[in-house]
Amino acid sequence: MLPDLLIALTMLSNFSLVATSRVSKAIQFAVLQGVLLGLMPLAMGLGRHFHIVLLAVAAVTVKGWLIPFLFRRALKQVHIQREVDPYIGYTVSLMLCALGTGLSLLLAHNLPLKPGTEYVLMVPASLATLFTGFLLLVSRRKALTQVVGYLVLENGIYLFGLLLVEDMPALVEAGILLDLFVGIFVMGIVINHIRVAFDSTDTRHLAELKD
Amino acid sequence: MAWLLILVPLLAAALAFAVSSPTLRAWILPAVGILHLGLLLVALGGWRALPATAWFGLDALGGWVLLVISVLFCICAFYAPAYLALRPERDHRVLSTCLLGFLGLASLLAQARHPGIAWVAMETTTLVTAPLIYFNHNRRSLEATWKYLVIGSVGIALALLGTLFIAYAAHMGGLEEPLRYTRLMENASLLSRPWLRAGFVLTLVGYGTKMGLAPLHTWKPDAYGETPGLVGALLAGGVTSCAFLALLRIYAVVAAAGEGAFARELLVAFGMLSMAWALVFMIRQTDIKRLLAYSSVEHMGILVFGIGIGGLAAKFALFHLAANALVKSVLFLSAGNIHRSYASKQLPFVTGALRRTPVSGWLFLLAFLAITGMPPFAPFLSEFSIASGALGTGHLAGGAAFLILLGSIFLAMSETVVKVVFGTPSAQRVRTPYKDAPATTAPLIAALALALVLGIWLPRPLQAMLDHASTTAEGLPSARLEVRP
Amino acid sequence: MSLYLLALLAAAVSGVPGLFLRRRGGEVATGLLGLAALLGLTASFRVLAGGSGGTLALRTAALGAPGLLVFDPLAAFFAIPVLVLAFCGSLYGLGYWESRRGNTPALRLVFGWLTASLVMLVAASHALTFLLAWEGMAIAAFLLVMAEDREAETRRAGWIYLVATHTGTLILIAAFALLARTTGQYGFTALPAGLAASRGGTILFVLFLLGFGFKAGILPLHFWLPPAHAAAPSHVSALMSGVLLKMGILGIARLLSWVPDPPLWWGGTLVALGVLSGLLGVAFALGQHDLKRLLAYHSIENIGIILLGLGLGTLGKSQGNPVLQTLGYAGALLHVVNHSLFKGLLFLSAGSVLHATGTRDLERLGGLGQRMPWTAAAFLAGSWAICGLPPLNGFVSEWLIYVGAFRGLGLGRQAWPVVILLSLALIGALALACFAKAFGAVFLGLPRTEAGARAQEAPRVMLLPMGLLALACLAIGVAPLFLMPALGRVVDTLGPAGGSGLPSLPGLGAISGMALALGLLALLLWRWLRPGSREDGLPTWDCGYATPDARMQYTASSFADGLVRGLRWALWPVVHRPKVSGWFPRPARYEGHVPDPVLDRAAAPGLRFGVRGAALLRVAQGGALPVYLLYVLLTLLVLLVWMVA
Amino acid sequence: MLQFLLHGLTVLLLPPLLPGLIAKTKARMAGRQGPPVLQLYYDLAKLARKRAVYSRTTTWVFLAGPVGGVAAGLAASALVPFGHTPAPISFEGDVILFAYLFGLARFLTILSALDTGSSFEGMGAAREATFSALAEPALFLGFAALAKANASLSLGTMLAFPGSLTTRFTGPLILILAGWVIVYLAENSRIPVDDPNTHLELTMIHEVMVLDHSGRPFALVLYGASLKLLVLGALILTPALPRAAHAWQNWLAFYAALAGLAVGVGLVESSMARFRMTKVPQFLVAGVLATGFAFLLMLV
Repeated sequence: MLPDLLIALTMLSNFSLVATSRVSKAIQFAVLQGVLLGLMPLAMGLGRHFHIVLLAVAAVTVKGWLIPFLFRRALKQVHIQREVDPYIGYTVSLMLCALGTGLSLLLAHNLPLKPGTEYVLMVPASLATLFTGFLLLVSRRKALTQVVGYLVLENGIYLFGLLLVEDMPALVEAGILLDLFVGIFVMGIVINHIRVAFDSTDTRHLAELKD
Repeated sequence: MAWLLILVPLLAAALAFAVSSPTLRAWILPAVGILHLGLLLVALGGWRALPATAWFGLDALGGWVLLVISVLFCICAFYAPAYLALRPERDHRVLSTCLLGFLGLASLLAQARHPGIAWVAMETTTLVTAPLIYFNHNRRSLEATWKYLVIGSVGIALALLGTLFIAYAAHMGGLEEPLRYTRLMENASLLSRPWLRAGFVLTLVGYGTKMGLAPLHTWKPDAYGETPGLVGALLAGGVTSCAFLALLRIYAVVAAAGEGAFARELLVAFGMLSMAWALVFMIRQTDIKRLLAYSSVEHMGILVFGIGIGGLAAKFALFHLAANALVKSVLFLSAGNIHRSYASKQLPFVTGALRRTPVSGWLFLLAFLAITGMPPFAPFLSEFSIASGALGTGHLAGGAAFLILLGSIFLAMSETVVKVVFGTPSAQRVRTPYKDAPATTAPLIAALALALVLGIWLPRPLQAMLDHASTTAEGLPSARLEVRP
Repeated sequence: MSLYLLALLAAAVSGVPGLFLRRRGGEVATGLLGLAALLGLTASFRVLAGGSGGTLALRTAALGAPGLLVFDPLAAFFAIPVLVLAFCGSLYGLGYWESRRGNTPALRLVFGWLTASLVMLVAASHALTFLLAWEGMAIAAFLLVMAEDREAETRRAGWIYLVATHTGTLILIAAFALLARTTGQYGFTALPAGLAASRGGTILFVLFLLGFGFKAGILPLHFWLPPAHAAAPSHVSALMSGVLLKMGILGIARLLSWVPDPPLWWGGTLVALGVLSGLLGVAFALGQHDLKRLLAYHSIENIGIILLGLGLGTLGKSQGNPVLQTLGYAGALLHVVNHSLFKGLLFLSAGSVLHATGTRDLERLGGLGQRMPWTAAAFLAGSWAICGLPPLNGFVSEWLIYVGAFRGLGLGRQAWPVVILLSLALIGALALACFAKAFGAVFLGLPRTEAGARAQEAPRVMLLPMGLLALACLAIGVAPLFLMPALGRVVDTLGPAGGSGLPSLPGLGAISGMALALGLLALLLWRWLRPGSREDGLPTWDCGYATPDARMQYTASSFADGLVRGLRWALWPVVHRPKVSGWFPRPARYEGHVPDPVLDRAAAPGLRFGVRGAALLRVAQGGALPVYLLYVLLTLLVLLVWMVA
Repeated sequence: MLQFLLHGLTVLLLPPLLPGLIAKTKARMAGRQGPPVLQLYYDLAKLARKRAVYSRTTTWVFLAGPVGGVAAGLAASALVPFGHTPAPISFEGDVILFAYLFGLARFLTILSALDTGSSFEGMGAAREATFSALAEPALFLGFAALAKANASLSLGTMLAFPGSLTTRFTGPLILILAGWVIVYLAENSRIPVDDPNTHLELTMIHEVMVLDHSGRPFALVLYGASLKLLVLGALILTPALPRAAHAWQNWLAFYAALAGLAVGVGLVESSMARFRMTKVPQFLVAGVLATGFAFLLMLV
């Protein structure tokens, strides 16, 4: 019961993510989502596995504490509040997000789960989150928001990973943690470079190279 | 042995980071390159049956790809000291470290017997290559790096999801960890088809992004265009090969599971699309490095096309991996030299290269002719065999389209190349002190010579290896027993 | 075989010493090519005399099968013009190119490579060796065309040539792949009976015809040829026009030799293409005023004649008529050699003209006959032969085709013999007009420019090869009978026929007799004229108008004007005709060009269109990262949906 | 043997008579006395004694014209049968040699005209080249038709009259002869294609090409022209002549026919005027059509 609730909240946070115009809000939602998903394994009653608890803790700390910290710093340095004129407007984004959710339901319908799994919402939710992340990446101009998008995309994968985490922990955990690391640190570094080079993180400056 | 192949470069990377003297650091690269190649040859020499439970080890396919990468690395490494000496203004501590790191991770990828490990290696490869693109530390290179990183990470994330899907397919089939390739191949028939297909689609998109298949290639022209030719060569020949290998591993499983037809359709489609897309951007392309980037897209297309056709074409697609890597390195490095000499990589400033930098000019021209399929260079052999493989197996339309695309691409590419190479250097362009020196041309000549030799004569062991590799890549039953160092 | 291989080697390395020698590199290269010619010709004559050629198996990496070089009569026959022209060209080059310095050693090296790959190509009998030699030849020729790459015109010509030849090669790759699919091997071997008539056979024929057609310059695949021949150094043009094009013919001949039962329409197609290339080739030649372009169009015309012969032979073959087969193939093959001889001669002498006056424009030449008598004689001999006038070699080969066509008339209601007859007759008449124009405009009358008036006769080293070629033309023309046994053997390689019956053609002996009689009569009349005491130094009687000057002479354009106008429905000449009005009209210029129908009216516009289209699609790489990510997303969605559906 | 000797003598001595006959006929038609029939013999004799004058622009090519013209004409004359007396030399495919020998003569004449550098002669040469290009197909179509008619490629048998007038060959034969007469007039540059004794160079074709020749070369030119009248005349007469029993009858028939031809040409010349230059091609095309139609009749 609890997992489904968390999943529902995740979906909700997806919508609020694409709907918000404030970068800081977006970050908060991402963090919220991260924490929710971090608690997911415990909610799934996997608490008995120590390594899974570790994973959960790591996820919560990284997504709930480290990432917000980094983002706050970046925000202060580039002092931007809101995402002005995104490539795709908020209403349209919402519709697209809904569309993506519907699509992920369709897809999940074609991907039969192992008989006996009770988390039927897991796959559609993860796909929906994935698409949401993609949507953010595609529709926003600010490098920061794009990283948020990447983070959400990551959450989607993490969510799917939870399906497998009990049976093949090594694969899932290694993958997910490493991916987190890349997403955050490297991009953080580059964003820093960008800020220094362009003293702004608006990706409009990053469109010189073309044919 | 397996560990040595991985650790030697990594330790060397650490060493390179520690060493303070630039010249000394520059010479670590060739030393390690030779060492690595030697180790690899030794490893390939022995015939030990690889235990099914091994986490690491070279099979024919991995061995072949790693051999290509190692040779390519040697070429670039021997070119590096002279080049880096030409760029005293740039500190190359990070560059050397990352180059060596890449070699180590490539060895890891090539030897990984588990999709997860392969994925991890691929991911880290992305990480270490990003600073290479940023070598020039200017806005343009920063932009290129950013695009490379974001697109690459997204792709790699998709690849992760795909890998997880495959794992879930195995999970549904009742297979449990550890899901080594050997295991997956042997029990391929148990895997759940829907998840397998979905997993393949995701990995195709993911690793395809790293390979640079159109339309996932968009980072390529920027990245290759803004890095030194040295890095460009390594990216075009090395990183793409890694991604290709990772993709092939998954493809082998899919094919073994009996979903080959589905996968091959996708591969052929991607191949065609990549060639066509590359063609569009090669027409009247004024930037030689971007031209080469698109040519790389084209050749990635040729690779997957060949695999998609299968049989003879698949075998020679793997051969083309080597041919392309060698000739591309010549193209990138000679383009780099020309860039050095003209302080530009753009038409109409770069003309008459044969007169200003004769050796590099000739190398550029010959390599261009080679890459577009002039016998007796290796690419001719592979392109001819892929075409005849396609036509011979009844893919008349596919083969015809393949040849037509090759022809049009030649038309587009040759126009720029002829302008660059022939004629007289434009007068108003400032003349840089750069002159062709043995140090900056010998490695290229060696590479081209190697491509020539491969086109005429393929040593027996290599042929055998290629046969095993192609059967492995196609997930054929014979291959599953043939896992060997 | 060993002789042949030695020749190959000698040719391949001929340019190498020149890279290291400071002086005399050219002489060494020529010497080596001479040696190659000596060895190769010995080998060829041995084979043509009935000896066995022998084969060589090279191991090629690919496709298991060994690549083969088979030195059969056909190879031996085609090797002759290759070696002769290569030697003559290189000898000529000593005087022609050395003087210009620049990239001479490289040029020599590539010239040697070209010769070597040609020598290899004639004997190649495996798809890979064939393509290897084929591309080697193509690229070497490209580099040679690019010899004067400082001129933009040359670069354009070279690029067009490169693209054309590569297209042809790709088509050939497809053809060979399909061939291997049907025969199961990449070595050249006879096709199973009945295949030719099948759909697969049709595809093969079309592909091979396209692939070889690009090289041979069959209309409408000829478009690369005029610019390339005009741009290349003359001794290279000689080799290209004389031999390179013939390799396309060699390919077609090989194809015909594999096919036991060509369908009737194959021959018909060949004849049709022959008529097209022959008539349009000479028609476009009439419209040119660049000497070398004119010669290039005549190469197209002669390829047409050769195709007429091949078509005739093939029609004979498919109708089981050995006489037609023999006559047609014999005529075609002999014309291959003849054309390479006299066209080589023409290009060399044209080169001397260019060398002496620095222009190829017929309107600015003239009166060179007095300054350069030997060159004039050489060019005259070449024109004489190319118009197929007795007693030179051009007549013999055309005569064989004529006789074949006349014989064909006996075959009941078939239109093609008379088509061949008519087009040969027309081609002959037009070629005559065209070369009267060319020779007259260049060598006769008064010089039209200062440079022309100061022209010097070419040095001996350039005259010698011309002399050799002219003698060869005369020899074949006067004594064709001696060739026939050899020719018969070559013809038999294109399929069993009465090739051995060739020598028994009564006409050949009579032709020699008539040739001698003609020469004798001419000599007598000449002797009769000479002693008649003559008075020199007077101006030409110009109907009362005193002192004609050079600018009043009938120009090449005006000479050809009547015919060009008559053919404007085919040539579409572009004429700039100024309006002359008023009592004192201001000076006006009249100009007329005949642009190439394919290159200037089809290929170039098509290319421009493609470029514009590509420019529109460029927006796809617009630089915005989100858009790029959108591609990834869309790809993913499309694939997933496709997978589900 | 005797036949061949006679053949040779005819070729050497008879030709100059033909222009004389033509001129005489024209004069008579115009009600004039006209020059003696043997006038051309006198002219040749005189020219052979006269000094030749050469323009300073000319080279040896200038002489190649007359020499080549006569040499080729004589060589060709050995291939053509006179009526039903066979030609001295006859072999399969001699038609082609025959045609190309005249081509050679034309080529050299044109060159020698261009050699003078005079614009008039160039003009004449251009016209010659253009018109003959149109005459050639007519000639060859005729050959093709005849070759098809009696399955032979040698003039001797090809031109032999195919027997009675009632055969299916008669129609084609008439067409061929019609076409060839046009060719004959064009090749010999007679009215209506060209006017040999006009005085306006702008309208000439053949005459203007030899303006600059004098002395012996000119003698050769004149002789060559008359030789052409004879040889081509023999070509178009032979198919029209019935076969007689005895050789001498054949000879007589041939000579008579030849005289008739000359008179006929004279009549044509005095009965009509020269065409405009622009109309000449159409006239020649008519010849091509006639022979082409003849060939088609042969096919069906």
